[in-house]
Amino acid sequence: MKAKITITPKKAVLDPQGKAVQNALEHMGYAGVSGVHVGRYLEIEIDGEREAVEKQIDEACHKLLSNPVIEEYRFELE
Amino acid sequence: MKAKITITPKKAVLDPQGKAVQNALEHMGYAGVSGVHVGRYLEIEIDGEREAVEKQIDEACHKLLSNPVIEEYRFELE
Amino acid sequence: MKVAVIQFPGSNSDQDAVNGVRVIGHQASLLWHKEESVGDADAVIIPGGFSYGDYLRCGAIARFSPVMQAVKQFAADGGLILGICNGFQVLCEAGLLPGALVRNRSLQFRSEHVFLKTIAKDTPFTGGVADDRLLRVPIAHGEGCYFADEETLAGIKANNQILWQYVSQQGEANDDANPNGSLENIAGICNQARNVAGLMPHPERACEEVVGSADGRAILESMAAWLDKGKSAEAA
Amino acid sequence: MSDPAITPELIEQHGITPDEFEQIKVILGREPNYTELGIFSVMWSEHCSYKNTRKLLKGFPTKSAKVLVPAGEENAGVIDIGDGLAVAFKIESHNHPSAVEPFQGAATGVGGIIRDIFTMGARPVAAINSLRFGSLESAEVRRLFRGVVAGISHYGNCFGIPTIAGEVYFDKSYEGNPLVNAFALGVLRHDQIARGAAKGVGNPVFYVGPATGRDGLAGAAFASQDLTEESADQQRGAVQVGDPFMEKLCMEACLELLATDAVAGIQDMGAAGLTCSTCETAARGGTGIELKLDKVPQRAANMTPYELMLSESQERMLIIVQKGREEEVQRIFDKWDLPWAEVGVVTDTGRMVVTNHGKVVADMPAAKLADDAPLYDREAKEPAYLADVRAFKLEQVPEMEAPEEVLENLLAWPTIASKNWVYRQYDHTVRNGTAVFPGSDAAVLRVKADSIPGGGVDANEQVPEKYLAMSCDCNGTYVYLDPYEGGKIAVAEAARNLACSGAEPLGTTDNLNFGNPHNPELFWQLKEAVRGLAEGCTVFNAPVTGGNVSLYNQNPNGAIDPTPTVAMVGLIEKPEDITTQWFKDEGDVILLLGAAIDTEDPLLGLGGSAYLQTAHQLKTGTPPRCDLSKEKQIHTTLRGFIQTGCVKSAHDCSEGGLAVALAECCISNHVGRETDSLLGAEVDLGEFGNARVDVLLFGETQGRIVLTASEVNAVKIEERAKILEIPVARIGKVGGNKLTIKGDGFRFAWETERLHDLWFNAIANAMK
Ligand SMILES: Nc1ncnc2c1ncn2[C@@H]1O[C@H](COP(=O)(O)OP(=O)(O)O)[C@@H](O)[C@H]1O
Ligand SMILES: [Mg+2]
Repeated sequence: MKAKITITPKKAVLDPQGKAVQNALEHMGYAGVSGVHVGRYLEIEIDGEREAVEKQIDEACHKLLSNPVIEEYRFELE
Repeated sequence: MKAKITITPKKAVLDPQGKAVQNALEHMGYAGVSGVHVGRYLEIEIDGEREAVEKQIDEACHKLLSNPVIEEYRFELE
Repeated sequence: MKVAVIQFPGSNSDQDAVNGVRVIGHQASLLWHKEESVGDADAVIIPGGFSYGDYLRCGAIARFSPVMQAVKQFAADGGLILGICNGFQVLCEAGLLPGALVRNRSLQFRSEHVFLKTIAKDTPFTGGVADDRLLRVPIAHGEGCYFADEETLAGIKANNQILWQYVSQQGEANDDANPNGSLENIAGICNQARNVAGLMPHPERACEEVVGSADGRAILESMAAWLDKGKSAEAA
Repeated sequence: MSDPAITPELIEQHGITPDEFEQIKVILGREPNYTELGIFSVMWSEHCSYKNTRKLLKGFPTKSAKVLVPAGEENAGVIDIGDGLAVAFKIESHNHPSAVEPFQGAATGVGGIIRDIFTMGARPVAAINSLRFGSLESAEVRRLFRGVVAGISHYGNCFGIPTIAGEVYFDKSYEGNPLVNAFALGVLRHDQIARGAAKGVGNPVFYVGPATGRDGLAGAAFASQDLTEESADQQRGAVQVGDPFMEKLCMEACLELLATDAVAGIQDMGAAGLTCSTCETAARGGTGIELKLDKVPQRAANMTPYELMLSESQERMLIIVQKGREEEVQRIFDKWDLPWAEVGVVTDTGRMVVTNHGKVVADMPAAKLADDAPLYDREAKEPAYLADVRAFKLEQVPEMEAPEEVLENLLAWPTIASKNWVYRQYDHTVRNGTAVFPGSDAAVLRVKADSIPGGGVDANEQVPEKYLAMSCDCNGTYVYLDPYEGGKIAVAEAARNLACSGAEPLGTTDNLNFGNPHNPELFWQLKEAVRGLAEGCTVFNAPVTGGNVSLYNQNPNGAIDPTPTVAMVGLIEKPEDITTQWFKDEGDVILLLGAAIDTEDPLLGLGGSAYLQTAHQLKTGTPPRCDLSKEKQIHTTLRGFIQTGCVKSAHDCSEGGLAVALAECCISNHVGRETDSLLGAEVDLGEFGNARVDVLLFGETQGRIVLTASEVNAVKIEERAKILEIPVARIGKVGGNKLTIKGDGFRFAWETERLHDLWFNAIANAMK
């Protein structure tokens, strides 16, 4: 099955990319943009039992795919 | 409202990052991983009419946020 | 001193570290990432570069290589470990140092010489740096912005773990002197036990006047001196 | 999937003329199939075959006592630097890919040239780059500029090669067709030179590196046609993506491998990937190769033979292994976790036979394919515009209104302004060998034990220290206004930059960036420029060791300014001879070496000058002339002064003339972040009488060098110069925080602080 993982910077962490995108958007004349956050997105093709996979992905997210010091993650399985 | 955008490398395009993550996962003993793709995820807080925003975000994705030459994007509004 | 310099796939300042140690008259050799022991090394340097391509996050994948398990043990046993640039990122990812290194505020890679002020002098890495002498050394990184949450940062300061700050030529830790947006202009820190340190700048690339500066020696020489003291203490 | 039928349309799409198709049928003794047609189309593209330029290139000097591997023989030339050491260097263009996708286009350009260097058995230790863009006022140009620089930065920094020099020009003619020329240099011992020949019938052929995808299909052919929306669109389908990490592993593994004698031949898969590498190695070896496509690692599902042969997936190498040594080779690849596969075998048939699952999909004579590409004498006709250029009388140029502003505007003109915004993004200290960083006339690199493959392991290994200087130069405006003189000047300036840093030229590599060769006027530019280049390289004893041709550089609005980029490498034997351009100490004497203005034609220096372009919006006039023998004498003399320890700083006059050169001497000493050490100067040009002030200050007369020395040494220099009958003038003293220039009836003063801000931040501000 396919795991779709999104990893976003914690609110406390300064997110220069988000700022840059926000400025660029305003520059291009997009009104009403109040906040932008830039993170990472991963798709992992993996097979196995749903529970097992769920456990594995969660562990992988915690250990490797995200850095708990600066990031949060969430994922869904399809 | 909030636009959630995921940008991923086109399938035809080499994704060295995905490959590297896949190897790492295998080395760490995660079995059954058959493919990994790494992309970017953006959250944009923006207000306005749904249609208008939809148009704006789509345009922004095309012009600024993604690189249409090597990436594809999709987004949803909440 | 005998230094083991870790060689990951993608390390590119590994040989520079070996040379730096040799220039100050000590021994150094490369240690392959698939090794499972640091051998008889007195100290370990985790060098600059792009370990495993720095894919995902800088240092994220290197942390899982076999040699890093040995390095963790070495650290637990009180061994001296210095992480330079990518090495600093690896140590943070591995949890051997607090905090994390994120994208430069400019969103651009920065390659230039900076001035470093040494803050904590009571460490194996800074003991030999003369009082208020600024070190002029190069940086070369895209993700060197030091971050830690408030609590962690408070702890780091309380324990006097900040080793180096980016400062102006006049010694002020101001915004202009900060090349990457690091909190408190932090260029390098150590752990609580003070045997593990990391910094983004490259002292090993500043060990000979012919390459523009020899200020980096002070850091490597501090390590050597500290180890010698330890040895003579044992002997006595 | 069945192959399309070979129709005239299909043949034309492949850029093959009816005549060439006839020739193909003769070579094959039959009609080519689809795959073979594709193979011919890339092998006979300009990029791979030089069919329009090879005859011209023959005019280049390619030999000297120091040349170990001459141009054309291998992937890059090799030059002796003494004590059994040598350097391999070359420049290559990635113009069209960078126009399509600036970041990846530039990145893969760097990757490609680095592969050429380690394929020779050398360890790549330095990179430089030569860039051209339209005006920074255009948002699209800024996007390209930002992307290209980021791409070079990404690839070079990650690979771990210091990028230590380069050049950037901004001119409308490059709008839509930027130039990205990447240069790499490697060091090796004479006995380490590797060859790209498929030797030894029965030897297995190995494929190393990532799997093959549909990337950059037929990129070589793409590079050999005008850049149009359609041609660009085709490419967008499958842009090549670089993986510097993979390349680093590939390089380390190949160098380790070459240290064993298990390798019979090695070749990178650059332009035209598998096709080019297999038939070139077979041609060089006078052998044949049998290639099994089903053994080739594949990234995409059901790729056709056509796609596999033409793919330009990056970071791949072809290695011919001594039979029986396979295991050794495999052990090294596995150590570096590199994908590899045994894909073929060397044969004695002289043919390149490609099979897929046992079925022959291509069978053609390798040598003919590689070497018998058609060669053309293109028609050359002097361009009409040159009449107007010559008709333009420099007397027409009105005198300056506000000279102070002229200098300020010149220093802030992106083409002249500091390029720190660019090179601060390039790691120029990695490998710890850079002695002079970007920002002086030439970069200087130290050769040491770890510069050599296998070196640096043993602490006691002794390698005599040497220093290499390098610079790349080309003023496209001069070449446009006078291709022959412009060509000579490009070489002269590169040599001058080396001389100013204390170096003696070793050799040259050039990148010929021109327009469509089927246009007689554009071909004339090419022909004349090459003539100038050739003369220059001969005079400075800097033979051409290789290079690259990039034609069809035009956008719908016409061709680019002809741009024959010249990269020159020189040697400095002693570290104490390394010289930089900025002023050193208060009180030093400032000397001008060379004639202040063109004695025969005092106004000549204004033609094509930056001054004319910025102050008068004119891009015309006969450019300065270049007297090569005088130039050479000046360079030799300057090196003499440097080697006798008389010179504290040396800087040549180029764009912007004497005033800009002097200003740069005052403001270009960058100590560190936000830290520059500025030194003013008091300059008196009184002795040049009543020459026109704009000519004196901003004219670009060639062969002039600003140097400084202590009072004592200044006298020595003056005496020696007189004996050698070289014009030398004492024009001032270093000191203060102002640059003041006075002369017969004029006196101007500028705060060095202000000049520095304008010059240092101009590009950063434009990119905000
Ligand atoms: N402008 C030039 N001047 C001199 N030699 C050149 C020039 N352009 C190409 N050559 C030589 O022709 C040969 C083929 O060039 P090229 O196809 O660029 O090599 P590669 O296949 O490694 O890219 C090389 O030896 C190259 O040095
Ligand atoms: Mg110059």
